[in-house]
Amino acid sequence: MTLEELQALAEKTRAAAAVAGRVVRVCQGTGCHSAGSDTVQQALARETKERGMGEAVTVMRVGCRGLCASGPIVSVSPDNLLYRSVEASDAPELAASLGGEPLERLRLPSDSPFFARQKKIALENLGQIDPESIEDYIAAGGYTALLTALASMAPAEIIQQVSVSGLRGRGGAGYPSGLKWGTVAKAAGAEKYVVCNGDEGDPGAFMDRSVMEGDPHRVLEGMTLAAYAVGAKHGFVYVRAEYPLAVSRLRKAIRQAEQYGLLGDKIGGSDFGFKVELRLGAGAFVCGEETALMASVEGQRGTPRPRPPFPAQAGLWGCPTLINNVETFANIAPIVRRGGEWYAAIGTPKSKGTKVFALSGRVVHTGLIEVPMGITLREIIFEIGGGIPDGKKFKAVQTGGPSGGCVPEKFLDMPLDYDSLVSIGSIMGSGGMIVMDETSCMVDVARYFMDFCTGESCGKCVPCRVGTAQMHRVLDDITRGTASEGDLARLEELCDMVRNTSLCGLGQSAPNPVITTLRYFRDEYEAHIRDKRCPAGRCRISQEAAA
Amino acid sequence: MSVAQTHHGRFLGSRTPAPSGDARWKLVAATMRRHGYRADALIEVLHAVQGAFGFLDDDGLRFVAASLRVPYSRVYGVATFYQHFTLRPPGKHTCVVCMGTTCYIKGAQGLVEAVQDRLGVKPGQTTKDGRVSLLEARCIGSCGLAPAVVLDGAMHGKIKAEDLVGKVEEWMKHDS
Amino acid sequence: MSPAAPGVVTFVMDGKDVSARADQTVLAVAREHNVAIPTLCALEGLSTVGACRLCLVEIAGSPKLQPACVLKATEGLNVSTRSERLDKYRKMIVELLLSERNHVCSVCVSNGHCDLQSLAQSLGIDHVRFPYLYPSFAVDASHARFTLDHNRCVLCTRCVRVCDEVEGAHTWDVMGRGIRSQVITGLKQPWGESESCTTCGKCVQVCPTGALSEKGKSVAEMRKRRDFLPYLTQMREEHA
Amino acid sequence: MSKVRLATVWMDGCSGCHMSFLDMDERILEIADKVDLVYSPLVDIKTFPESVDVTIVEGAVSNEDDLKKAKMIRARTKILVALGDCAVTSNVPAMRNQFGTEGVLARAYLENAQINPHVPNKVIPPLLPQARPLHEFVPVDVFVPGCPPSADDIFSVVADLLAGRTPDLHGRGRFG
Repeated sequence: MTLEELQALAEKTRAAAAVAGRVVRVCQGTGCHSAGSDTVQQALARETKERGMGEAVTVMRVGCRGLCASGPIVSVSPDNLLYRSVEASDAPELAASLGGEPLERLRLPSDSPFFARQKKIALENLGQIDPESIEDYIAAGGYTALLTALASMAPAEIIQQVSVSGLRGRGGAGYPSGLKWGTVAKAAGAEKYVVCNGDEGDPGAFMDRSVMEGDPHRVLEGMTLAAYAVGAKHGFVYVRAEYPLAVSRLRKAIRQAEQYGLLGDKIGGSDFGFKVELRLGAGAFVCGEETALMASVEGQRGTPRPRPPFPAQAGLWGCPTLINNVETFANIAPIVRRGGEWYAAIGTPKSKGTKVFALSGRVVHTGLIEVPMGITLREIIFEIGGGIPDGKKFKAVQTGGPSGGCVPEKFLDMPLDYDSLVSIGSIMGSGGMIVMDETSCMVDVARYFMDFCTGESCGKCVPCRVGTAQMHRVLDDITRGTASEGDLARLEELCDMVRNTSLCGLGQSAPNPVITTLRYFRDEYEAHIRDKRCPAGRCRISQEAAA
Repeated sequence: MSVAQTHHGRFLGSRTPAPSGDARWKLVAATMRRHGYRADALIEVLHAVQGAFGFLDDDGLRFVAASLRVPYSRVYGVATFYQHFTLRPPGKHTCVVCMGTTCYIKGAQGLVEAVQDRLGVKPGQTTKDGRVSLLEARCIGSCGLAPAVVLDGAMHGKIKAEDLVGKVEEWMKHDS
Repeated sequence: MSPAAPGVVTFVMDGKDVSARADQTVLAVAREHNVAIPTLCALEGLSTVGACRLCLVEIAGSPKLQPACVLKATEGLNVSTRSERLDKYRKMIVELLLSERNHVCSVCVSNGHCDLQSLAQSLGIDHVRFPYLYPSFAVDASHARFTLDHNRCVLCTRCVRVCDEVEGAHTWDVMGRGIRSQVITGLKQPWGESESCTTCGKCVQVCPTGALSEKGKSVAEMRKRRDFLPYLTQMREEHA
Repeated sequence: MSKVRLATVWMDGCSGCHMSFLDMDERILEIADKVDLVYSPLVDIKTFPESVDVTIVEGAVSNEDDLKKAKMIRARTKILVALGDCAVTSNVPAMRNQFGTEGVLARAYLENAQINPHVPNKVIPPLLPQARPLHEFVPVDVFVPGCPPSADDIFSVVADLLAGRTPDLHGRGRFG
């Protein structure tokens, strides 16, 4: 398919959509889907058909709208109406209301801060297009960046745009993407690979899942642009097996793109070819680490290896390999289409653009949000998130998953970016953001994460394998009230050692939840140890210890 | 598929006989064929075996090892590295409790304990009659609906312990 | 000063200028200069994995410690192989290993000839500050000539590598992960029933502890012979 | 100058460390001159005295009696020395730890008993769930590893302590 053909198809699809004046979009993200949104969609389709609205109303499936806790979410355009918690039994009433008075009973104000405060780039198509329709994606401007670039941009120009955009890796560490792409492009080697890391293993994170499910072509387009930029002919999308919907949507998207000549040989009539294969993870958090991920793609135990050499020099099968995560790739097409300068104008000086967060825990509106870098935690939690439910008091927000930390109230007004979070002992991570109130015990939270890291340690290096087990043991003792003062000193010593000597990022960051809770909530530790008491009333202090 | 041809000279195809006449082995063989019997497809093929049979047994591991020409110990090492793979047959019904952070702070531990008390099995175990397996998941990514469980493949969000136990009891009661 | 010859680099190790071939690791250079860096997983003749973390060294200007067994000698590098911090970490690593399994030195075939035991001694470890984990592990005595005692294994994977890289049998691998990892033969079969084992005994000889031993050896009688390894790899390179 | 009040205690060990102590030949006279042996399995004193300068403990903490003794000794002693691998690492006594007390007692008193198989419940103190080193229960000041530590090492440590020096076995003492 050439650029002209692409534009013609986009026109045609848009024209067809315009005929149907009213579009009812039913969210089919995993959250809404589990709340029965597929039956809601069927019911709405049936109702509108029976009412003879067939031509004038289109009922369609869309990706995640973000407000997962209020699903199933249904939107109606052009009326700009949003409905929440829609059930199949609501379909007749809802269908009857189309074109007339909105159904107030289920209505969600679309100017609520949850939507108004967001800025969507990576998520711009989510909730708008049918994720299983490549035509929908094309009508929304999809693949224009790719075919335009293939026709008129040199690979170096794409890397230039990505560099100018200031985009940093959205997987966690925030390495400048342009720099990484440049290294792979410069690396010698006939064979190069592009890998998309969709192994979203952080508990409390579902950003990448929503993107893969809701806009799979966006990921593929980003990867293809990357492949063209760095000179790769093959790519892999590494997806968690726990995301069956993402897997099937990606599989379908790859097939569609191949049919349209947007993947495969001679893309867009150019000499450039790129093939993408799916690889399923099998439940190993460490595979989010890039060298472990590569081992897994090669069909081996997902154990990391020392870097250097970095994947950009020697990655898959020893070839230069570009690894970025899903959200990073989702930002590429807009950057190429609208220019790096446009993207760089959003965010903070050192962290440009937007970031997708999975907001959950003790917060009124849980769900998926995309906000400009530099926004404060207070704005996210109290404006977008609607604050803490049940009249409870905010205690901490956990960012960065098991590699991150617990951020206390005093930092709520700090502008959020990669560096500010690191400065207070946490990390941006992939974007999980879990809000905790006074009912959470911070020692118990630290113990929880250490339990996670102990179970997910690959076992290759000694500090992580045994150090996490020993740290977990101390934390377990503290939560049971059987620890002594000396244990706290030993815990801190272990944190320092595991952080500085572990082979990979998992071990190096495993102490973070402990270090931050010790720094900001030390009194809670001391209460468990000295007074044999859990201030949050969460831990089961052993009778013996209490006595 | 041609991706790794250049890196793996072995493009031999396989004549290893399937462990039995069970038609499901054909699905497994098809996956191996699609990947050109490449050793790097090991995890994909193990997914196919588990997808077809529900777990990985020694016969299956030997078949995969021989077909892909991967040493037994490596196949076993890979199969036991990843949490998704299981070497034991699962129960007729499965109850997966998400232990992601959000579910945890919203009481997932209580869900596990409630089911554990009712069934008398620990996470990762199956009841003696083979009826129900209790499992924990790291995070199923449905944090908006925490605490969440997956019962026989279907997600249930914001679930209470007594409701969960009720559902599990139905499995124990009926011969379904 | 004349420029360095091609392929030769000069760098600073513990404050002294040393020269090395550009393909050498810092560990290899250190050994040439009789600088003792503790190691456990590294063994000349096998691939490096950088797993035990005992050979970590400091690099001037970098906060990250790097394993000397992997770190390549480069021009201008400035490494310290000893420091208070490194000593402390090395001690902790060995203590963690001692706490991980059931290393009862007094009744071990390798007592007196064990890398782990002598590491503890040279690092001045007189007790282990971390609680012993006392896991439950079996002994596999099914092989006609050798014994595998998981209680004494440190998961250095020397056996796995020598069997794969030198013998070519790949009888060994690691199963599970994290603290539950363990070395296995075949499909976790008894060693004696493994189809691929050639009974060459290389794994036994490279094992740093008493985890792998020859049958018939009593306490303190198991001395490992490792001279064959550099020789074998050298011969292979010459005939490659 | 008043003599140093020295005690030695034997818990779950084989007495080998005491034997090694006695094995220092004529040097023991040098020590004997400087100490009052106020409690020891080597002498006939039944109660552990109130204030002791140095107590040397052989053996792991294995039963409730050991534990009580360890705490009492610590309270009454200025410098506590863990002598030998059993006290320092728990050594051979810990080899029972992976089998559980019930299994161990059954093996010893039931399975291997020739006559009147029964687990004794009088006189013999109950076993702790695991045999563990002394320092996991009470703070220890000096560690002398070895099974047994050599007479030279023991002499050097005791001589240092008597002279008011901090003993240093760095590079000499070793497990096993």
